[in-house]
Parts: sequence; structure tokens; C-alpha cells
Amino acid sequence: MKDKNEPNISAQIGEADTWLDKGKTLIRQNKLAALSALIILLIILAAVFAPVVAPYDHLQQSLTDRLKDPSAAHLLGTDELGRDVLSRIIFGARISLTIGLVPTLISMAIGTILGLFAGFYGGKTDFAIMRLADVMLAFPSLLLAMVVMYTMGGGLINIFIALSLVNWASTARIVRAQTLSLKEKEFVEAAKSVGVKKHVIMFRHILPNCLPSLIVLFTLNIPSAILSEASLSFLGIGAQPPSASWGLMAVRGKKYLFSEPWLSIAPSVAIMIVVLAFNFLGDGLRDVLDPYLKEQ
Amino acid sequence: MKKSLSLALAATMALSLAVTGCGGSNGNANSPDTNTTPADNGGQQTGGNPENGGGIAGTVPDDTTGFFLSVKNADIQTADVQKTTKDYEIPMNIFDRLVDIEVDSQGTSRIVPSLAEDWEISSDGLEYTFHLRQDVKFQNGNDFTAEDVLYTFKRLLTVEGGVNTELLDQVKGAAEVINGSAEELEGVEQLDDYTVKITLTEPFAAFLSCLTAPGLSIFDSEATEAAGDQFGMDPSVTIGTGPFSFAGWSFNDQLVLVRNENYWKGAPALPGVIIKIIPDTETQTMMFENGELDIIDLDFVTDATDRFLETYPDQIVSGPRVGITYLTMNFNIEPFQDLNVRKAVQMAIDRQAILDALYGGRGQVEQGIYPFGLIGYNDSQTKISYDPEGAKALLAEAGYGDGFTMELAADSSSSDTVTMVLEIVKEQLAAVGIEANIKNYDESTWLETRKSGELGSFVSTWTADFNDPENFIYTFFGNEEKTRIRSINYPDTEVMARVGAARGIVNEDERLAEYRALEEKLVHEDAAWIPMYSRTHLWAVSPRVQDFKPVWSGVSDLVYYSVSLSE
Amino acid sequence: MNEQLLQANSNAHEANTELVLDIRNLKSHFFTAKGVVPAVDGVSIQVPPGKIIGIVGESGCGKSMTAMSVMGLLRYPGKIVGGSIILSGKEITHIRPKELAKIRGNEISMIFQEPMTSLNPVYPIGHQVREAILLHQKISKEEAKNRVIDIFRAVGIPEPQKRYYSFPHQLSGGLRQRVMIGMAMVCRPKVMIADEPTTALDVTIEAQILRLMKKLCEEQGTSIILITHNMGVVAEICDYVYVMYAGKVMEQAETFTLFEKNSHPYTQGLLKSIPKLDEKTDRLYTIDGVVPNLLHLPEGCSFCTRCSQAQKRCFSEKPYLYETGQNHGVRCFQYESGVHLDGK
Amino acid sequence: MFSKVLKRIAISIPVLIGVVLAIFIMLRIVPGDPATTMMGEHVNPAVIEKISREMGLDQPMYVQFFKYVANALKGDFGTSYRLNRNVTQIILDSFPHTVKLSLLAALVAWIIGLSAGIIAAIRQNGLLDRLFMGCALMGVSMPVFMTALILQYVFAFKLKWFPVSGFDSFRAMILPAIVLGWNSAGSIARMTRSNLVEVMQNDFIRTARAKGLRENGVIVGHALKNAMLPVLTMMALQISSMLSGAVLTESVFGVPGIGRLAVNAIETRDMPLLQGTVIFTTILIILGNLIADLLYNVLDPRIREGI
Repeated sequence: MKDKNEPNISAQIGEADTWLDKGKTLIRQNKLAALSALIILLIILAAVFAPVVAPYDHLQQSLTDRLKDPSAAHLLGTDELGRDVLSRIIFGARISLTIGLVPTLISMAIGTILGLFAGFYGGKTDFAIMRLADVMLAFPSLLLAMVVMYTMGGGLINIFIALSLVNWASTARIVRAQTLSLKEKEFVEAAKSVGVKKHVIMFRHILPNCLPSLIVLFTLNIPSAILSEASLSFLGIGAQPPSASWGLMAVRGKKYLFSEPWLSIAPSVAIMIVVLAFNFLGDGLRDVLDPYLKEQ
Repeated sequence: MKKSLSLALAATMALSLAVTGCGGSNGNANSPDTNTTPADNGGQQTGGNPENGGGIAGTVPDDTTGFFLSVKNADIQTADVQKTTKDYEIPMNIFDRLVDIEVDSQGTSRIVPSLAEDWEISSDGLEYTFHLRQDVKFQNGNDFTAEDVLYTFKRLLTVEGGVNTELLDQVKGAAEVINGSAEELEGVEQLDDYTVKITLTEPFAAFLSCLTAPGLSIFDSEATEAAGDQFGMDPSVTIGTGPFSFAGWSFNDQLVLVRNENYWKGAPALPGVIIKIIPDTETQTMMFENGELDIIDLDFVTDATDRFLETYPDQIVSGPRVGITYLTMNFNIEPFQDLNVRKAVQMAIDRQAILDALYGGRGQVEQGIYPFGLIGYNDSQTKISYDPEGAKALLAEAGYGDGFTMELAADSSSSDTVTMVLEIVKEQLAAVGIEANIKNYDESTWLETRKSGELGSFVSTWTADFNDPENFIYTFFGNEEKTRIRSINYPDTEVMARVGAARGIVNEDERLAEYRALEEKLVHEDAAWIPMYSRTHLWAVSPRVQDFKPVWSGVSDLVYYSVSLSE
Repeated sequence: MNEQLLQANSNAHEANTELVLDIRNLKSHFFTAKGVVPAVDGVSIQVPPGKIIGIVGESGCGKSMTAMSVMGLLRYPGKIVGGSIILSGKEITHIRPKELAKIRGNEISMIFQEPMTSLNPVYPIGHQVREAILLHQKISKEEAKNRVIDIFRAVGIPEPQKRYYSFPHQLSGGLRQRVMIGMAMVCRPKVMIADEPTTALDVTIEAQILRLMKKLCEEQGTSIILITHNMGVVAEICDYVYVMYAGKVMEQAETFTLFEKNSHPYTQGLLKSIPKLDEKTDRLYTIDGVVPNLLHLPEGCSFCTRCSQAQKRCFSEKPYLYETGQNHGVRCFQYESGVHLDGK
Repeated sequence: MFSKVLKRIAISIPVLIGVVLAIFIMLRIVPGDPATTMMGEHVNPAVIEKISREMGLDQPMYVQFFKYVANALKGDFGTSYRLNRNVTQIILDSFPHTVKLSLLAALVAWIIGLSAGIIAAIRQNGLLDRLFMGCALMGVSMPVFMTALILQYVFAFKLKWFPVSGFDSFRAMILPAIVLGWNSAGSIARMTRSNLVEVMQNDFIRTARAKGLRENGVIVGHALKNAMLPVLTMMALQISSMLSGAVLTESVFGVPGIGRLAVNAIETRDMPLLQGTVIFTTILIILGNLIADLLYNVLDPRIREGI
């Protein structure tokens, strides 16, 4: 993190930091964030290549091998239907990561567009969009997601909708705030003065400048989506079996906490690792990328 | 100036929050044992009879030592048993019914007197005359008379939000009362203060059994009328004749029962019962093991049962759950019209394996419609064998050698164990080439689709409301409508006509023989239904619990009258 | 005076107790992702008592870094990597934070460029100045308050009693800078560093502030290091001037000498770029080019890329600071005949 | 100032109306007939129709909405389908438990969050930073029900320091408060840290150092108050996440609070109760935002003067 007390060294040496430089700074300054990035990458790879990586078919039941303790054959033991827990966690990464990514992408896309419009056009547009955002923000997020799931029933698609609906408002607020300040910047004024079209200014000139904040926000929203899904699973309105998210595995495994603790601990630890990794990466990225996002 | 103004505003708001908080907490959080329902003065008017010497409805004593500590995983919705089809625990303990059921150690059950000490049945099976006990008082001191029976039965049919009207379907004039064309219930007459005559529209052999149903608990006409819609909600106005009075209910927290010292059968041994509401089953487990509970229903912690059996071998109480788990096939969905397909599915499922895997083998594989423990249960009928090869052959014969796809409909509100059953069934069907896809419905859609007769195959359990095969076979195969709303759509109207007619067979042996024949026809000839298994219901009790006995049907609702605690 | 300085320069490793502040061959580097930036690269500055020393140069030349290094305010990724700072005969370059805290604000204090942001917005100004007293002197809060009001009066804050309770945002920039000066002077330090104290202020106020500083300096015997890029300011109040460029001192001389006999091409450029009323020119003079990237300094003289008089060797060899006359040093090969003052 | 407060309150009103409308519409597009789903298996269609009429479900939606709002303004959120009791009354019965739980949890969150955040900021990017932030973040990084279960298992079941469940004594409240508070501590810690780091870059911090304050004095005396102002605003957001977290925490520990009500309402498909619970908690959040805003106004001299 740069110290404002010192003159901006980058400015002094006359070069803006490139993305590569920022990456290097991240690795040099914040080993933890770099490590987190590596872990996330590995988990994504494991999810993508799950059929290759997983030692067993995650759906293969074996009623005679139920609830086996961890062993060389089954590193994390087997579950209540005799399925290999490690394989299920590897395959579960697909669902959990999807649940982390898809609603976050959707909600941030909505939030970004609305935030841009609100900030850029101001006036009534701004008022309408921001009051709508206020309404969304006034709901306790889990409760809102519960209501949506209540209305539409369980299932992955509905989880996406529920979580997207919950999260767009905060993105909209941040993008709006940045748009407001970027709008006054010289380069935007310049673009305006030479008659560049409004949507071009919004999407070509302002949006790229919001990108660092959005990237940070993105990394911080993913874990909260994963956790929200776990909460919904606890209430029985999250992912539905046989598709197994980590949250659902933890919920179903917790009944065996006293006798076969790995059934709930393993997926919980998986969640914890991913959540912490995204958090640390997000914090690290913010330090490197983003002067705006001090709140959050 | 400005600063102080804004400070004051903020403070006022914070304060108003705090005051709301505190105001409420005086009422219930500081003294968790008091009931929080708006008791007002209702308690004094109807329930507050201090001469009763304890067991005053709506009043929780300060001293609750010696109370039995029980637990439920969800709070009840009402104690008004005419408005619920599942919250039977409180009604079973605070009310009595005209007759009761008693099961001896051999498992044979019989109807025994309760509020009715004697009765006669006319030879045509249409008229029942009940002679009521004359020494019974309600918990508020009112006498129990025939008038209360009349009131209760009429209320069952007319009360707003009543859900047990079916129980009196056969009573003459019931339909007219329901649709509003008659004021009085013609079929229930008061012959004198302690004699009631009930007339049916057609003979109904199971009627006496039906009267043991919790839904037909008898209320105090005076107190119930006065209570209005608070009956069942406000403990102080929820009055019965039962061994305990309803002392307190703080929602989502606990229910309290207190001994009725004047109970006509003699006061119960327990001074009272506290039923904690704990939704999380792991929390329940830890509470039990920490000594914070006297009982835990292992049905809610199925997965911990093995460990409990090992750890507390001497503290396990069990009883058969008189209920059958079944898998349906919808005759309206391809290819279940084909008898061979249905038989193949029957044979493709390894029921014993499921019972072993998920319930530790505690229970038994069922072969018919009437489960173990029910009158009419037949342990010598044809067996369905697990035979995947045979199933494949039958499928091939039916022209489905390459299998087919079908739906397994899951209700998202059902327990994890049921979901696991579906997952196993899916695998077992896959082994004979049938691709079963689990489709998740939310509860209301599931119910609605099932009612419309369009739901795919599903697994569910039917537990006895009263001890008679009628309660089972008629529910699923009673007539076209009954089989449609279960999404079975059994097409043979002749067979269903027989099911309806069997209800009127007065001779008990003949009736049971007909029921057995129908069971054989439906399950084994027509393969219209796949019986899975019935289970043993287990509870673990604390070492101080004596004489705990589950109710005959093995449901989770407990009756505390016979229980005592050693100290 | 002249002799003193010369002596100090030539005997760099001997402590000179006559000097209030003696900075010797100071090197402060920044360790960035792209490499090490030598922001201060072997700077030596001598501050005698009661004098005003000016440091001039374009932005980014290392003058502020020098001040920060002296105050021990340099923070990561900046670090002092060599040289020494001697305050009243005491080495303070690497002393412990506790010792440093005792000196700061007490023996040596600093005024910053941004009066608008240099005061804490959530505390009344009086408290902020009082804190400086209470930190270093064992007197009662009441006494301290009176001292604050006195100093407020001394720095020309109207209604000091009332202003004591004002918050920074209620004051104009000029007043805030007066508060800052008051805070810096309240413990009567030996040296006060003023880092572009008037840059953010109106020209009219600038003159008042400068006069105030000079007056206080004379009254209390405090030495001032005035950092500025404004040659006019230098001419007005400084006794001695250091010209810095790319982390090095390019020329040092008494103010009068510098303006008369400016020797280094860079200094000449700086002085030429001051607009003069009596000359008619079409456009202002500017030094060609920009301040070089400190990461990629030329191999030879760091000014060579912009120097109109640069010769071949200027691009390959680094010049020393050569003595050209009394108390006058220049870092340019044109004056190679003089004695090296770099202490190498 | 006063007009500003009024304006702030005025802005909350459309939000409130929006909230009610949103919930109302959302719950009206539930598939299936609410009357059927609430009555269950044993009842005949005539009865269902009657109930449906009684609940006013046969009227056009806008009529239902205006009736609802009119009643809600009088403090009447309707009658619970299942409990046949006034929703307002049910909520007010449960509310004190949730308030107590939330306040205690807030205390825990602030203790953990602030101390971790401050230490992390002081030792920025050092080992202690990672350690304390990691600890604070642990509470958010596990599913709440697992955190609850594990703490319960260790401290109530194994060590027997606390009862496993219940909410009737202070001792019983500690574990739920820790679970819920820990869950929020992460974001407080993170915000405290980044605010402090941010504030530490301000010019006035340099001034404070230059006047001779030692680093701890700089942080405590000058940075903290500035850094805390935005964190204070986050209190409002905390209310929201606390109430969300309370849903699970209350279920695990058997606390009879509002979160449980919401779960009950969903499980039993009790529309009026769910509607009432959500609207009530939302009002709390809006009110919390308002209070935080006003407090911010009071504490920050710049805003106080209307600059």
C-alpha cells in the first residue's frame, strides 16, 4: 500500500503501474493474497477437471460401505450412502463455485449498469434507481433470499435468482459513487466536449475506471454468495440433492457430527478455505488496485 | 444547539427501540416459564379455579422441579385438535375421547371405555349409543355431560379452520351441517344428560376405532364457546378433561403441562411436563446427553441411533410405528399402465437394503398395504422378492428392454432421510435400466400436483389415524377421487367399489377377510402399489424415567399419563 | 560563517557542534516494484543557528524526502540507507522511536505544504496545539492552554480565545497555516522545517506567512529549513540556498552569491524561468525536457539530458560537488578545478 | 440540521413503501393456492374456498395491498394463517429475544472486530495482521450453523461451561451471542483496518507524528476517532446482517426470536407471518440506518456544521 505522505513514486518515475506491475506488487507485498490466488486457481482447476482429479465417481453409491472412516482408499471417508467424500467435495466445488460466480456476475452486471446510469444521468433516473437500491438494501439479505426461495421453490436456478436479487444494490451504489466523481474528471469533460456519445463515455471511458473496484468487489462477493447458499441449504431451501453443494454436504453431514465428524467438517473446511482465500485475495487486490473501495 | 437537537433525536430513537425491547422482555424473557399469549383475564374467568389445587390451565407454577423435560423440533400451531392434523401431543394429554385404544403385549389392540363407560351398537351397524361417565369434571370444574359431546362434534364440522371434518363423514347430517343447509347435526342426539346416540348414514365398521382419533377429543362446551378463536391458542382457556392441563406456551420456546389433580382416572405421577422447542437435532442430542432432557425421539436423529443404542443400551424404548412407507406408480404416466413394468419396478427395489442402510434394519419390509401393528396385518401373504434379473426380463417382455425414464418426485420439505431413500431407489432402478430422475418440488407444488393426479412416482409414509385397515386402503383405493388425489389413478372401478363396500361389512371376520383379499389383488395381482417397509420407533430416555410407553401407533406425540420419574 | 561552512564540508566526518543541524551524505531510497528509487542520493546540508536555509528544486527532486528523512517520517517503502543526521551534536539517524518522539516537535519541528489537511478535522485546533506542549513539557492543561493562546496571538490569529475551540474546517487556509506555525514554534525548537508552507496559499497571504516565519525565527533564534520551488521566496528570506536535482545537491551558495554568480546550468535555468517585469519576452523561459525517471538516471550527470552546455563526458561520468568560491559549491565539470565537497 | 433530519426521514418513507410493496408482490406470486397449502390433507374443497374468501385472497391484488397497508399503519399486520393469532403480537413476543441476542452479539462483534482491526492496521501486512484478520474472518468463513455447532460441542457439550441451548439466563446467551457476533466481527475488523490504514495516510497523522506523538498515541489519539466514524455507519449494515445471521443462530440454539418466526413462517407457508416478519425487520434496519446517520452527524464536526 502506498503511503500518501510520500510523493507518488510511480508518478515521480513517470510511469503508471501496469497490471503486471500490480501483480508483482501483490506477490511481493502480500504473500498471503498471492497464496490465496494460487489456492483459488487450484480449486478451479480441480472443479473443471473433476472427473480426472476425483478418485471415484461422486454419485457411485455403495450401501455396504456407508460411513467408512477416512482411509487410504477413501481419504476423507465415505458418506451416508457409501459415496467417496473427497470425490464429492471435488465435484461439489463445481456447484459451490458456480453458486459463487453466477449470481455474483449477474448481480454485479445489473448493479454496474444501473449504477452507471444513476451516476451519469443523475436527477430522476438517479433517484429512482437509488431508491430501488435502498429498498433492496433494507432487506436482511438472507431473509430476502428466503422469501424468493419460498416463492419459487428450491433449485440452482432459483438460488441464482435469489442471490442476484439480493446483491446488485451494493454494487450499484459503489459504481454510482465512482461514476459521479469520474464524471467530473478532465478526460470525461474532454470526451464530452468533442461530442463523444453518452453511452460511449459511460462504457468506454467511465466503466474501465471502475474496473479495479469491481474486481475487488467481485472477489469479495463470491464467498458471501457461497455462504448464503450454505445458509439456505441449512433451511432446506438451498441446493437440492443429489446435486451436492458444499453447503448441502455440511448440512447433511452435520447429523453425523458425533460419530463421523469428517462428513460435515470436510465440506465446511472447504468452504472456509475458499471463503478465506477470496477474502484475502480481495483485500490484497484492494490494497494494490483500488483507492476507492475503502468501505465494504 | 444544533448538536444537542440531533443528539436528542438519535437518543429518542435508540430509546424507543430499547423500550420496545425491554417492555417485551419483562413479559417473557426474564421469566421464561410464564406463558406469553395474551392471557389477559381470560385465565381467571374460565381456568382460574384455585380450589383445584394445582393444574390450573394457563398458569405455570414457579417451582418446576420434578417436571418431565421433553422436546419437540418444531412448535405446535394450535392445541385445538379440530384445527390440526399433526399437533396431537398437547391434545392427547389435556383432552379425553369417548373411547380409547389399548394394545396388549402381544400387539393385539382393543377399544376400551374412556369418557364413555359403555356403548351399544345396533345390529344394522348404523346406531351407536354411548353411556357417559358421570364423575368427570373439566379442568375448570365444569361437569362433563352429553351436551359437551354434541357441542364438540358440531364444532368439528363448523369451526372456522377445522381440518378434521372427514372423521365424521359417515355421521348422518354431517354433510348438511358442513354445507350450511342444516343448523343441527342430525346424527348426534342427546338422550339424557349422560347418554348420546350417534346415527350413521351407512354401516361403518371402523367407526369405534375412528372415535379414538385425537381429532375427536371432547371439549367443554361452555369454556370453548367463551374462548372463541383463542381456544387452543391461549392455554388458560384451552380446557379439557385430561390428566394434564395446558399451563403455558411461549412460542418457539416451550410448552408446559401441569398435573390435573382431579383427573377422573387418578392424578398422574408427574407434577408436570416441559416440552422444549429445539429445531436443531444436534442441539437436541447434546442436550439429552448433557442431562438437559428426559427423552429424545430417535426418529429425528435417525443417524445417531446406532450410537445411542451403543451408548445407552438400557435407556432405549421402542414401539412399532404403525405406518407404511410406500412408493407410487402413476397409472396415467407412461409406461406404468403396463402390468409387467409395475411388477418389474416392484422387483427392482431392494427394500431390505434401504431399511438396513438408513434405519439400521430397525423395522420390517412390508408386503401389503396394512403395516405391522395394524388390525388386518397379514404376515403370511405373498412376498415381493428383490430380483433385478427378473425385473429386466419383465421389462424386456413389456418392450422396455432398453429401459425408460421416469420421475421421482421429491418434496423439498421432507426429511433428508426420505431424500436419501429416493437417491438409493434411483440407483437401484438404474441397475435394471430404468433412468429415474429426482425432481424437486416445493411443498405446496408437490401437494397440488399430487392432488391433481399428475405427480410422478414418490415415496411417502402413511401412519394410522386409528387402528383399522380402512384407514389405509380407503385412503388410497377408496374411489376414483381418492386414488387420483394420491396420484395413483388406479383404474379398476370394480375393485374400488369393493373397497368402499367393505366399510359396511358388519361381521368383523368377513370384513378383514375382504380387506386381505383386496390387499392381495391390489399389491400382488395388479402391482398397483409398492410397499416398502414399516419402522420401529425408538426413543432414548434419561435414567430417571420410569414406565414410559409410546402410544400404540408409534407416532412422535407422547402421552405422559403413565410416566414417572425416580429421584 | 564562510569558514565554518567550508570547514564543515571538508571535514564531513568530524562533528561540528556549532551547527544546529548537520546532514551528512544522506541517502534515502524507495524500494518499489520496479526497482530502487534513489530519492535522496548523498545530500549534505548544514544548518547554523538562527539562519534560514533554503532548499529549492522542481517537484520530485528529493527536497521533501530530505525533510522527511530528517524528521524520521519516512515510511515504507522509503528508507534511510546511508549518511547521518546530527541534531545539536547528537546523532538521530537511527535512534529509537521513543527518543525520536522526544525530539520531534520539541527540538525540531515541521510545517507542511497542505494546511487544509494537516490538521485533524475532528478535534478543535486549540487542543491540537496544546497537545504538542503537553507532550514535551510538564505543565498543567490550563497553563498549556494559555501558552497556546499566546502563540496564537503571536502568529496573528484573531480572537485567539475563541479560536481555541474552532475546528479546522472553520478556518481559512492562511489561518490554518498560522496554526501550524504556532504548533511548530510552541516548544521553541532549534530547527523548524517548512515544506512549501505557502504553496497552497494566496500570494498576499504567502508574504504575510513568510514574514511571520522570519520574525519568529529572529525572535526565538530558531533556524528554518525552507523547502520551496519558488526562487522569489528564496530571494526574499533565505540566508543560504541548496539547489537540488534528482536527489542530489547541484549547487549551494549564500543567497546573494547564488543570484549573482549562479554557476550550475540548472540553477541558471531555474533563475531564468522566474518571470521578470522589466523584461519583455514573448514567452517564459523553460528548461527543456522533464525531470528524469529516477529509476533510469543517465549514467553521467543526472542533468545531462536537459543541459544546454552538456559535453561528451557529462553523459558517462558523474561530476562531484566542486568548490568554486567562498562557501559556494557546484556539481558540474565546468568547475572541476575546485575542491570536492562531497566528502568522498 | 432539523430540516436535514426531516429530509432523511422523508427519504426513508418511499423506501418503506417500496419494501412493503416488494414483499407483498413477491409473496403473491407463490405458485399454488395458499389456502390449500395451509389446510393440508384432511379437508374438503368447500372449506378451502371458504377460508380463501375469509383471507381476502379472492379480491384483486391492489385491494389486498391497500387494505394491508392501511392495517399495517395501524400496527396490524394481519392474522397468522397457522397460529390464528395477531402477527404483530407474535412478533412483539419474539422481538425482545432477538434484540437481546443482537445487542450482545453486537458487543462481541465490536470487541473482536475493533481489536483485530486495530492490531491488523498497526501491524499492516505483518504476521499479526494476518493472524488477527484471519481470526476475525474465521467467524464469517464457516457456515454459521457449523460455527454454532462446533462452539456448542466444545464449550457446552464437552466443557459444560454453558447450557447447550436456551435463552433464559445470561450464561445461556453467551454462546449464541458469540456465534452471531463473530459472524459480523470480520467485516468490522476489515473496515476498521482499512479505515485506519487509510486515515494513517492523512496529512494530519504526519502532523501528529511531527509534533512528537509516538505511534500508539498517533493511532489512539488521532487516527481512531476519524477511522471510527465510517465504521459507525456500518452499525446499520450490521443490524441487517445480524438479523440475517439470527435466523440460523436462533434455530441452532433454540432462541425463540424473530429469525425463528421467519423460518416457521416459511416452513408452514404462513404468508401473513412471513410478510409481517420481513417488513418488521426491514423497518428495524431502516430505523437503524437512520440512527447511524444521525449519530454520524452528531459526531463528525464537519457534517455537523452542514458542510
